[in-house]
Amino acid sequence: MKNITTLTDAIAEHIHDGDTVALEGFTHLIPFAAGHEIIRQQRRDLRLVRMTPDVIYDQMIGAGCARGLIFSWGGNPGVGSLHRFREAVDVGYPHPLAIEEHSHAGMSVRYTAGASGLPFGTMRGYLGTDITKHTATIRTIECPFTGEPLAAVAALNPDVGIIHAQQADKDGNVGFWGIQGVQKEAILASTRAIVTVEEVVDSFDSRVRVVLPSWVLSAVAVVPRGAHPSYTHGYYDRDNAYYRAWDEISRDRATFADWVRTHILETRDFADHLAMLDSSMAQV
Amino acid sequence: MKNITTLTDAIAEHIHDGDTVALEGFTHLIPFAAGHEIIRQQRRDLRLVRMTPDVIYDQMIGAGCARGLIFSWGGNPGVGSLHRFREAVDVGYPHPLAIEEHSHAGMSVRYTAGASGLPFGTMRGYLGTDITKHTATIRTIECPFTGEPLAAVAALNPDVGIIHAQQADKDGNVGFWGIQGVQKEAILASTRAIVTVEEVVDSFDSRVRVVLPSWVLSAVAVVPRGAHPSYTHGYYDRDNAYYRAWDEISRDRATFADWVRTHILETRDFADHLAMLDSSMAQV
Amino acid sequence: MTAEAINTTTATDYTTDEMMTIIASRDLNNGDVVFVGIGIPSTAANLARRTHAPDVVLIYESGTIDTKPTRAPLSIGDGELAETAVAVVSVPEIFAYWLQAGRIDVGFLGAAQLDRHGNLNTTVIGDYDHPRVRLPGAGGAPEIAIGAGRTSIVLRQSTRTFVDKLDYVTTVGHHHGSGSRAALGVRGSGPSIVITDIGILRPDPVTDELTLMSLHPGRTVEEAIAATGWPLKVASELTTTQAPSELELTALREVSAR
Amino acid sequence: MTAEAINTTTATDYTTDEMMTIIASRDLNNGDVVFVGIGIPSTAANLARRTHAPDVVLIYESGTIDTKPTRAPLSIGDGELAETAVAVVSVPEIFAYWLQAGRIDVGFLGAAQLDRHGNLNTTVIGDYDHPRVRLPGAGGAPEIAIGAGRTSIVLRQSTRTFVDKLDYVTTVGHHHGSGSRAALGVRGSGPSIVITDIGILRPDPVTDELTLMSLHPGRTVEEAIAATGWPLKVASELTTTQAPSELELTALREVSAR
Repeated sequence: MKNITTLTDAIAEHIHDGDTVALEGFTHLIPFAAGHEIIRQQRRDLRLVRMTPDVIYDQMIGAGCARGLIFSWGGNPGVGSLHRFREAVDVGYPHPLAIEEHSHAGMSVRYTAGASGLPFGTMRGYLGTDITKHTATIRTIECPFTGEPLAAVAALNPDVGIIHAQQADKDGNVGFWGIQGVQKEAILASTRAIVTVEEVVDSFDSRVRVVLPSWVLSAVAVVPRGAHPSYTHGYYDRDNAYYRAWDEISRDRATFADWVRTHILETRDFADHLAMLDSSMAQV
Repeated sequence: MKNITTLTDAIAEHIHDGDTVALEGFTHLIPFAAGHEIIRQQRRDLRLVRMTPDVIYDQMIGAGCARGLIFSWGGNPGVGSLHRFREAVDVGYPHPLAIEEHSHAGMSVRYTAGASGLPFGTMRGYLGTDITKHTATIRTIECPFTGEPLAAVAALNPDVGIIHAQQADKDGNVGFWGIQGVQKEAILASTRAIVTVEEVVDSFDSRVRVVLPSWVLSAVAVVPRGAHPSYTHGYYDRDNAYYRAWDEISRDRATFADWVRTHILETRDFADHLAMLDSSMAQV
Repeated sequence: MTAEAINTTTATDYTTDEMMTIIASRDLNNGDVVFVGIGIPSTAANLARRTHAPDVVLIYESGTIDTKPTRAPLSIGDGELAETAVAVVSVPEIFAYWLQAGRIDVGFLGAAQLDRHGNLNTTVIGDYDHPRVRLPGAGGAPEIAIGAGRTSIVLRQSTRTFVDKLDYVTTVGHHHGSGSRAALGVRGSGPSIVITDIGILRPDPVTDELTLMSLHPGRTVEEAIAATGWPLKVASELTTTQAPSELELTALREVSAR
Repeated sequence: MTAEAINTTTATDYTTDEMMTIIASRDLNNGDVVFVGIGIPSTAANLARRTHAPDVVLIYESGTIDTKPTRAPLSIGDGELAETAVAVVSVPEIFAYWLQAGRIDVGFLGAAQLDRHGNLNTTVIGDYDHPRVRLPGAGGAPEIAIGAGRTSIVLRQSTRTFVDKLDYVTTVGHHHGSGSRAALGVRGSGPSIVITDIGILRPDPVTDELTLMSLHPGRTVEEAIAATGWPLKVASELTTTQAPSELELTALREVSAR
C-alpha cells in the first residue's frame, strides 16, 4: 500500500510547474478529479498532452494551467467546440497556447514508442496532408528492406501520466476494464504516474482486463466518481447534461471564471465539488 | 459458424507445399494436433516459423515437412537438445534445413510489424552480436530525431498462422487465457489462420482475455487436448514425461521413424493418436 | 400494411439527415468491415446491420471490435459498445493491428471543408497560425483515409464546405486527382462516394474529380452547382436518388431512438 | 535448533547447484525487478523472495509480471506463473514495454561459452554453417543483456565453457572491455557477477575483464585457473564465499521441492 495516498498529496508531490503532463482516458475513465486538483493547486506553464482534449482540458486551459498542448482532436464530443481552448489558440487568452498536432494514430504510436523505450515509432500516416508542415515531431523514414517511405513520429515521454481506473488492490496494483484507450501506454511512457480509482478492493473484479503493477505507479488515490462527468464502466454513466451545459458555461470568460472559482478553487476536493453539483438545481 | 470445420479439412484446404507456416504457443497452448495433421497429410518444403521450435517442430522436421526454419530458441525445454532439428542442421537429414535466426524480442517485433501492416519493426537489439552477420532480415536504422542507431527487423507475414485456444463460440470467434505468448500477432500477421480449440461454448468463460473475431480466422476446428503434450490452462497440465521420453525417441532415426509411423501416419486423427498414447503402457 | 409493402413503399416525410443516413447505409455491403465515427456514420452502419447487411462488422476507434449496440451510440466510447463487442482492444492496437493492417473495408469521414478531389479539412479555417476558426483537428481521419479499402464521406453541401481550395489538408482523398493518390504510396482506393443533402457524388474514374451522379428527390442541378465552390461536374446520365422506403425509415428511427 | 541458530549455522552438506543458486539469490536486493529464465535463475529469484528480499519482483519472458509461485516453476510458461501473476501480458509486450523500456533491474543469463569480458555464446560450437554442436540459439538473451540494468551470469567453469574466443557472439557482455560496451550505445551496465561452481568473478572496474573475487569453500585458485581458457586474473584480496546457511538451504529445498 506504500503508493496509496490522497489526490491532494499526489498532485502536490508529483506535478510541478512547467511539467509535461498527460491525462488520458478515451471518452471512458477521463481523470476529471485529477484535472480539477491541478487547477485547485494552481499549477502553471504545463505542457498538456492528450489525444482528445475535451472538457477537462478546456477547464485546465481556461484556468490558466497550460502553456502548450499536444493533441489529436479537440472538441466537446457530440456538443461542439471547446471555447476556452479556441480562445487560447485564437487570441492567446488567458495565455498563448503552443499547439502540436497529430492524428489519433500518430499519438498512439508516440505513446507506444515512449512506453517501449524507443526514440520513435513508425506508421503509415500523414501522407499527402499539411500536418507534417506544422508539426516537427513527424519525419519521413525509409524502410531499410523495401525502401518505401513511412512516417516516423517522435516518442512521447511525459513527466507525469494520469489516469482514472475502477480499482486498486491493497498492494496498490491498479485494474480497469471497458474501453481502455491509450491509458496503459500513457502511464508506461511517463516518468511518474498517478492513478485515481473508484475504490480499493481485496481482489480485483473478474471484469478487470488491464492491470498496472504498483511499482510502476508513483501514487494511487481513491476518488469515488473521479471520472465524472465522463463515466466509469460498472460504476456510473456519462453525465451528458454536464457536457451539454458546458457549452454555455465556457462560452463567456466571466461565466467560466465564476464557475471555476466556485466549483473548483473554492471547493476542498472533488467530493466537495460533486456534493455541490448534486445539491445544485442546475447541476453545473 | 461458417468457419468451424474439422482439422483434417482445415489443413487440407489451407496448407500447401512450400508455404511459410507459423505454429505459435509459448510453452502453453502449443498446437500439437495441427502439427501432427500436417505430418499426416505429408506436406513438404514448408518454411516453418516459431519462436521456440521445440518437440512439435522436431517432429515436423524429422518427418520431412520442412525446408526452412525461422526461429529464436530451439530446444526441448528442461530436457535438452532437439535431435531431429540438430541432425537436419548438422547433416541435412532428412532434408537440408535453411535456418534464419533471431532473438525472442526480434521475432516478437517481426510478428508485431507483420500484424500491423508495416514492412519492418524497430528495436533496441542485436548490438554487439554475430547474429546480424548471419541473418539478412536485420539491418541498422537511425532514429530520424535523435540519430541513434537501432535495429530494424523485417516484418513476418506467414502464409498460414496456426494456434490452439481454449474456446470458440458458436459464431466462430476464438477466446483464450493464461500465458498468451505471441499468438495474437502470429494470427494477425498471417494471410490465412487456423485455430484448434478445446471446445465450442455458448458464451466465453469469464477468464478469456484474448479474443480473435471469426472474420480474421480461416478455419476453427474442435480438437480436445489438441495442445498435448503441452498444456491448456484450465483444461489439462503439461505432460512432462512425454517431453522427457521424447529425448530417447528422437535420438535415433529408426526409432523416430517408427514412432512417427505408428503414432501419426497410421492414426486417423489426433483423438486416435491420444487414445493410442493413453492405452500404451509406455505412454509415448 | 404488410412487411413487403413497408419494404417497397416510398416514404414522404423524412429529414435530410435521415435521407443522408439511409444512403450511407445502402452503400454498405453485407460482410463489410466498417470503421465508424459517431453521428451519421454510426447510425448508418447500425441501420445497415439491421436491414440489408446483417453481417456488417462495426469497429469503433475507441477499440471496440464487432459491436452490436441495440441503439446507435451517443459517443464513440459508449459503455454499450464495449459490452456488446466481440473484443475490446487498446487504441494503439485498433489503429495498428486493425486499421493500418488493412482489415477495414469502409471508413466513414466527415469534414468542415472538402475539395473537388475529396481531400478534407477538419483543422482550421483561415491561416493556421492566425485562424479564423479553429476546428477540432485530425482525430482518426488521416489514417482512416489511407488505411481503409475505401471511404464514404457524409457532408452537407454549400460553398462554405465545398471549396475550391482547402485552407488546410487534414486528410487526403484523391490528392491532386488523375491517379496521384496512388503515387503517394498510400493504401486503399480513397473516397468512393460523397453523400450530401442535395445529392450523391462519386469520383470520375479517370480524373478522380467528384462528379454529381444523383440528385435527391426534389433537388435540382442548379442548387447543387450553386452550393459548390468550384465548377461542378455533372454526370451525363444524372439519376434521382431513391427516396427512403418506409422500411428503411422505420428501422432508422428504431436505431436512433434514445 | 532455534530460528536464529538455523540462520547463522553454516551448512556442510549441499550440492554445487545449491551453492550457485544461493549465491545468485544473495546477489539480489530487496525490491529488485528481476527478469528470470528457468533453472537456477528462477530458483534463485524465488529463494530471494522467500528469504532476504521479500519484495523482489519476478518477471518471466512468457509475459507473467510479479509472479509469486509457491515453488520454483518447471518451465518458463508454467500455468502457476500465470495464476500467481499480478499481470499476464503478451510476449511482444513483455519485451517492448517492460524489458526494452528499462523497467528491469537484473537479468539472469547462462551460456555454453563465455569469454573474459562476459560475452556469451548459446548458438553454435564450431563453424556457423558447419557446426560441431548446434545449440538452442539466442532466446531472450541478447536483449536481456542490453535491456536490464545489470546481468548475473550463472555458469559452471571449465575450459570448454570459459574460452579465450567465442565461436559465436550471441549476447554481448562487456564487449571488448575497457568501456567499449557503452560505446555500442546499449543500455545497462552489463554482467556484474559470474557465479560458477568454483567461485565468483566480477568485471574489473577499468578493463571490464572478469576477475576471480571469491572462491567457494574447499576450492583453490589453481582449480579456477585450470578451468579457464585464458590467463585468469585473480583479485589481490581473494575472499572465501560464505557457505550456505542452514536457513538458506532449508528455504532453497522448500522452493525447489516438487
